[in-house]
Amino acid sequence: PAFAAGPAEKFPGIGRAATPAEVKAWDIDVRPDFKGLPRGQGSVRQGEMVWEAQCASCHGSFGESSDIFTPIAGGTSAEDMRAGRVDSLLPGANQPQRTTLMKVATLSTLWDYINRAMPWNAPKSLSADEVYAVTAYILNLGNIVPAEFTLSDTNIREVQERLPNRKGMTSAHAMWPGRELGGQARPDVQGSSCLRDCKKDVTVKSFLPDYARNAHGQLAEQTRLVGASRGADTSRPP
Amino acid sequence: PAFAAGPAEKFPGIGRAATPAEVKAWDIDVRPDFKGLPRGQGSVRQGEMVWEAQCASCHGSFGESSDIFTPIAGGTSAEDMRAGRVDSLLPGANQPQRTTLMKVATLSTLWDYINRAMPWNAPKSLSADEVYAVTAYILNLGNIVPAEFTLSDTNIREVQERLPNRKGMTSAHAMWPGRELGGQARPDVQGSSCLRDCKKDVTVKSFLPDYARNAHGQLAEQTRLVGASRGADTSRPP
Amino acid sequence: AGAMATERALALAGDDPAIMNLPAHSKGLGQPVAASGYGQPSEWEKNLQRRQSPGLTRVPQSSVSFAPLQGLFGIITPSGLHFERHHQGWWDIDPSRHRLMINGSDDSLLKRPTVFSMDELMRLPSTSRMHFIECGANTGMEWGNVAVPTVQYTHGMLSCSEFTGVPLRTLLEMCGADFKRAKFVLAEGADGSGMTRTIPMSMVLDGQVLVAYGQNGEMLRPENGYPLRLVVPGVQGVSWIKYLRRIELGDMPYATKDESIHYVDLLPDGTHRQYTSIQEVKSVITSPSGGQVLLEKGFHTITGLAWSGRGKVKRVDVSVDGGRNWTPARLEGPVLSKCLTRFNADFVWDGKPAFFQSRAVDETGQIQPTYGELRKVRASRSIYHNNAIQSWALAENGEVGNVQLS
Amino acid sequence: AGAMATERALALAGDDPAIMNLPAHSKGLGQPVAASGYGQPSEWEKNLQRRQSPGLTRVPQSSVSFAPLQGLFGIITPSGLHFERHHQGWWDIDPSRHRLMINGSDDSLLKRPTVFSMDELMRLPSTSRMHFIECGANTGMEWGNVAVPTVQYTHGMLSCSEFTGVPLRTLLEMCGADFKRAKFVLAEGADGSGMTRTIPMSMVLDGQVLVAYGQNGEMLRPENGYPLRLVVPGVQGVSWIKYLRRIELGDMPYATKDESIHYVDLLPDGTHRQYTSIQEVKSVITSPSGGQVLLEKGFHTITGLAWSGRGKVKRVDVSVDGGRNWTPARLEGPVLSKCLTRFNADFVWDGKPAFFQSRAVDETGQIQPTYGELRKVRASRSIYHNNAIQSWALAENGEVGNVQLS
Ligand code: HEC
Ligand code: HEC
Ligand SMILES: [Ca+2]
Ligand SMILES: [Ca+2]
Ligand SMILES: [Ca+2]
Ligand SMILES: [Ca+2]
Ligand SMILES: [Ca+2]
Ligand SMILES: [Ca+2]
Ligand SMILES: [Co+2]
Ligand SMILES: [Co+2]
Repeated sequence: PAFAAGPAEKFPGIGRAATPAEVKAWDIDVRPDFKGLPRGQGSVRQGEMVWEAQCASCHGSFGESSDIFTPIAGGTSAEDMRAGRVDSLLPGANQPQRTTLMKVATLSTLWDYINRAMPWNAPKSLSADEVYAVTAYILNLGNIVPAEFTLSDTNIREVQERLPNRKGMTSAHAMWPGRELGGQARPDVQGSSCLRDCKKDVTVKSFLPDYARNAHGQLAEQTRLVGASRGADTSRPP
Repeated sequence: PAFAAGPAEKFPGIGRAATPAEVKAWDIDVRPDFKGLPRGQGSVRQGEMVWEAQCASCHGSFGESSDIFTPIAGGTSAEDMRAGRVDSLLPGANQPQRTTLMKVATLSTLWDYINRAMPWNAPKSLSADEVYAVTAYILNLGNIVPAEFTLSDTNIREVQERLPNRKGMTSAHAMWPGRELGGQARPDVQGSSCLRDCKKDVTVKSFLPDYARNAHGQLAEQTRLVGASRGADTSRPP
Repeated sequence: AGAMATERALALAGDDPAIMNLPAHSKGLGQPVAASGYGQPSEWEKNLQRRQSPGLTRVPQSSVSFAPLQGLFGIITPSGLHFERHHQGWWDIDPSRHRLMINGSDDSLLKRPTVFSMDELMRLPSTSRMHFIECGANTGMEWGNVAVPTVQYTHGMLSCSEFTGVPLRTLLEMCGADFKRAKFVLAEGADGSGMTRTIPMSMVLDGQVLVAYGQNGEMLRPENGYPLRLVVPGVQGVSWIKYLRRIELGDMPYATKDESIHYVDLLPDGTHRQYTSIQEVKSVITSPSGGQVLLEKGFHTITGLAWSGRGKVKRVDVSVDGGRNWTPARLEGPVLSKCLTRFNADFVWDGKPAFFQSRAVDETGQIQPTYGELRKVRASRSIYHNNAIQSWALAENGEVGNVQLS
Repeated sequence: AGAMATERALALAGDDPAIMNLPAHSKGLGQPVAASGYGQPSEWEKNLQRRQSPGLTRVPQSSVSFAPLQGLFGIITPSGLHFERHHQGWWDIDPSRHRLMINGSDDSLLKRPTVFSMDELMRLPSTSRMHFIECGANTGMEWGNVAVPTVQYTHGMLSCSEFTGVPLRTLLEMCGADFKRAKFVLAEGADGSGMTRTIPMSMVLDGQVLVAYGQNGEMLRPENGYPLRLVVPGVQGVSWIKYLRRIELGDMPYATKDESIHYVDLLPDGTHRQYTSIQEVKSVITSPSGGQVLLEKGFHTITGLAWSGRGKVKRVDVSVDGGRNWTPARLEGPVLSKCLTRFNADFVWDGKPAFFQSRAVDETGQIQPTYGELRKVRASRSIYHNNAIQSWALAENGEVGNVQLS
């Protein structure tokens, strides 16, 4: 019945039934429960070939490049894989950058994203098998699957259970509009409505260092030529 | 005291006293009671010279041109001058265009406007005497003053009393916001709030004739390329 | 239902190539941020331009360009499409050299003649308000007969913006104005025409009149008076003096050229109404409208604009049968005073001819008149202030035309 | 008073040449109407551009350009200065080939998967509403320390427009959605990134979410998703899917890349908050602000913007002494839900150092926090949703700088 009926009679002439082929062409999303995942498979080795040919130029051979974006691999440990929480996300962990594998909690996210958006300059050009393969390669870069591993629609749920940060997400907050996610009704942060004598001391804790004065260019050229003020001449000290 | 005090202390630092010379330079308006009119004079003959040199190219030698704007002179009679009302403004008078002299009720208006805005391509370039002169010339074109007349700040009030349409204006309406002009509180036109069976017959009284279909260009190129409709192809009949 | 069946048949006839063949933009890398530091509309929108009405005026520096209302949404007019009316051409004035002078027609009316720079004006307490501006001559070509084909030319001397500026009252208070005796204000522009108009003191006193520099979040556009113009809500556009250089307080009206020889309304008895300022309650359906061709039968939205120089729009009725029956339209919020109000109504086209009309009512109870009601009082030679109900005729072939009905 | 005395002295020293020598525009003929069919800002306004923050991003097609809030008025953002955030570049899409598909994640959730053309969408009942859009990462550079000099870079991922479009609910009803079971909506873009985000069904059901084609009276700009984008009022900009091609109904959230790897907020305990959508109550003083230099002592207007993703702004307090004392500012109407609100306050500068701060309160009672209050709960590594009170320091030489206070 899904494709049989026309649009509601309330608005005659508007909209038409999507054909099954059309829905198939555009409905490419893969959900956390892997609904939408096409059949297929790809090995780490095959993935390495895709990676070197189509990804490494931007992301580096080991997913380590930060020229284009934050690194993809790094910052996770075997211990994290067991616990499902990434320790290097804790304060003071001294981890320079938050890599993709440190954050990602759902493997569907990686598969779906590579499939729809990568390579960045030629998105939607990979076959399903290539996406399996290159995803396997990335997982291997993070020591999540071994070098001889072949990722497929049949074993992907098992790999999900090895993701280092799979338990790292929470929806226990008030910033989702609606109750669909449980969450919390009360926002976690609240300001003060004090109007008089609200504090004693006022200290400047942070300000723009002098060497950064001109880091955003000549500010005199970034504001209007009339009005109460002019842009500061940042080519000279204050 | 007018130039002595500074701006109100409510907004310190904002505004400064205008100097007498500055006010003189900009306060050029002339009111219906001729306040603001500078001393001076000019004859019809002098005016003719100014007119031929600086005005006639646009308005025609006799103020008759409609290439640039509606004609300046024409459509008034000696009878109008006596009564102060222009008959050719009445319905059915068969007057092709409403000239300036048919409409103008205050001589200050003419003087002020020529002084501030004419010649169109070199406004504010005439001397006061030239403005008197060319105003006199225009009045002579309308047979309001004789050919030997010299208009000046001392006789301008008398000429005002000869303007053909000097009694032709009314403020007895509700379209001035406020009561400064007397006027009327109640608007003169009111629509109907009828919702059902408001009329019997519907006849098209006026429509765009076919020959005018393309008079505003190709309408297909004047509306958006998507939406509920397209622009009509006016290069072809409907 | 017939149209729908056709649609479905078409759909079943094959898969849509626009879906099956992924477009280039789904498979490539697009343009960078800040490709334009100041962005432009889509290339596909080029048809929507402000345009002149051929033959209406004789010289383009004293002329009008009309806003393409047929393609606009909501109530804000994009500043690039704001209608234009110049009397002696427009300028792009150096704001650092622009001054505003305030003086009295004599010393007793104003204690302190004052000069303000833009720097200073922009420091004063300001207000931001949305208002329509309509030329007094809007729809003027249609007083007698149908004359132009589209809503751009019938009603396009109409725009609406958020204006930011200083209440003129604040400035006059600073200068020590005698509000008891000074009942009129003269506003004067710095352009060649030195445009001057008499402004009602009552509207200055109640804080409505603004000395504005801001329009839709940025400075006024040059065509709209950069860097300073007067905003006189509800009053015809010619009073909104552009390139504002001077304000004078006076005890009588000034009878300037554009309130004595023009912008005066000729009545059947041969007198001219002078100082007709308020733009009365009015509305127009912008789509479907003249010069458009409906693509299909079926459901359509009738959309349009309503406004009143006297305050808020209270109701808009829509008729599709030539004025026999009327149905209230939906008003889109916010409904603001002396501001455009967008209205929408449903229409299912069965393929037969129809007429589209709208009729606005304002909060003071004024109802927009038919041409018959309007002409009964003012005949048809007024040029200005034509606020009659506009009618569009839909033909069987889908084409919509401009008509006037009995 | 000192400054004034100087001013007056200057004035008395001579007549202003800008007044005494009539400018060219007072003595000549200007440009014709329709010189530009689509007009541009004044040449004198060229300094106000959207700009990138050097070093913030690595490639300009996945980057941000910031709106120049320091120079804007009122609440409407000129579309040419609307901030940009692209993940895979922007496109100018042929609207006649653009399609919107609505489907279900399985057949039971939606009876009739449907395809709409732009022609069809624009026929449906539409609504026009003003809303702010703020990137979740706005002010993100300042979580830890002062990092950038001006309000353009601290808060410029913020804009506000009048949007016109069809309530998504209308479309879902047409397709026979099962609103009991389908609790989530996936929205997907047609660009290379195929941007996808999970949208709360509660906001769809109450009519807030729009499938929009209009922005500030014209079509969306290409950089903002021409010809179709989702409008999700109060929710961070990344959810306002541009180049919208598909809506899917589902019974669970989708954990897309930009709601799992990015736009997640790192808490002190090492967990990430996911699906943080609402932009909390926030405000900023746009002038005087960082990088500006006040020209004179004396009266100044403090002006700024306030907004809340939870509803209307109720109050804005302003402090000039570093947060010891606060005074309510004037709010400019209309105050609309999930829309920018302009506030203004008076300030007389005596030449001494001062601090400018603003604090917004929304209609749900949420109060904008200080950095101290915010960091106490969320520390400083969240990247997104920094709604702390912004402080600007005014020095004796008139220069204003970006600071964070104790
Ligand atoms: C031309 C440069 C380029 C190439 C080639 C490229 N990428 Fe990317 N990649 C990017 C950029 C830029 C981003 C960030 C996009 C954004 O801002 O959303 C990205 C993001 C990603 C991410 C998400 C990282 C995160 O933490 O958000 C993954 C995973 C990824 N790329 C994998 C791949 C794979 C697999 C390939 C090859 C099949 C590939 N990339 C090829 C530039 C590239
Ligand atoms: C280059 C063309 C040109 C020249 C030269 C010129 N004018 Fe004009 N004049 C115009 C135009 C155009 C208008 C209409 C201006 C407007 O739209 O406000 C006009 C308007 C007028 C009007 C008002 C007519 C009305 O009914 O509104 C008067 C009076 C006038 N001109 C007198 C003069 C005089 C006197 C001179 C010479 C000293 C002069 N003009 C030179 C083009 C010209
Ligand atoms: Ca259809
Ligand atoms: Ca761990
Ligand atoms: Ca000053
Ligand atoms: Ca007579
Ligand atoms: Ca005067
Ligand atoms: Ca799906
Ligand atoms: Co006009
Ligand atoms: Co973003």
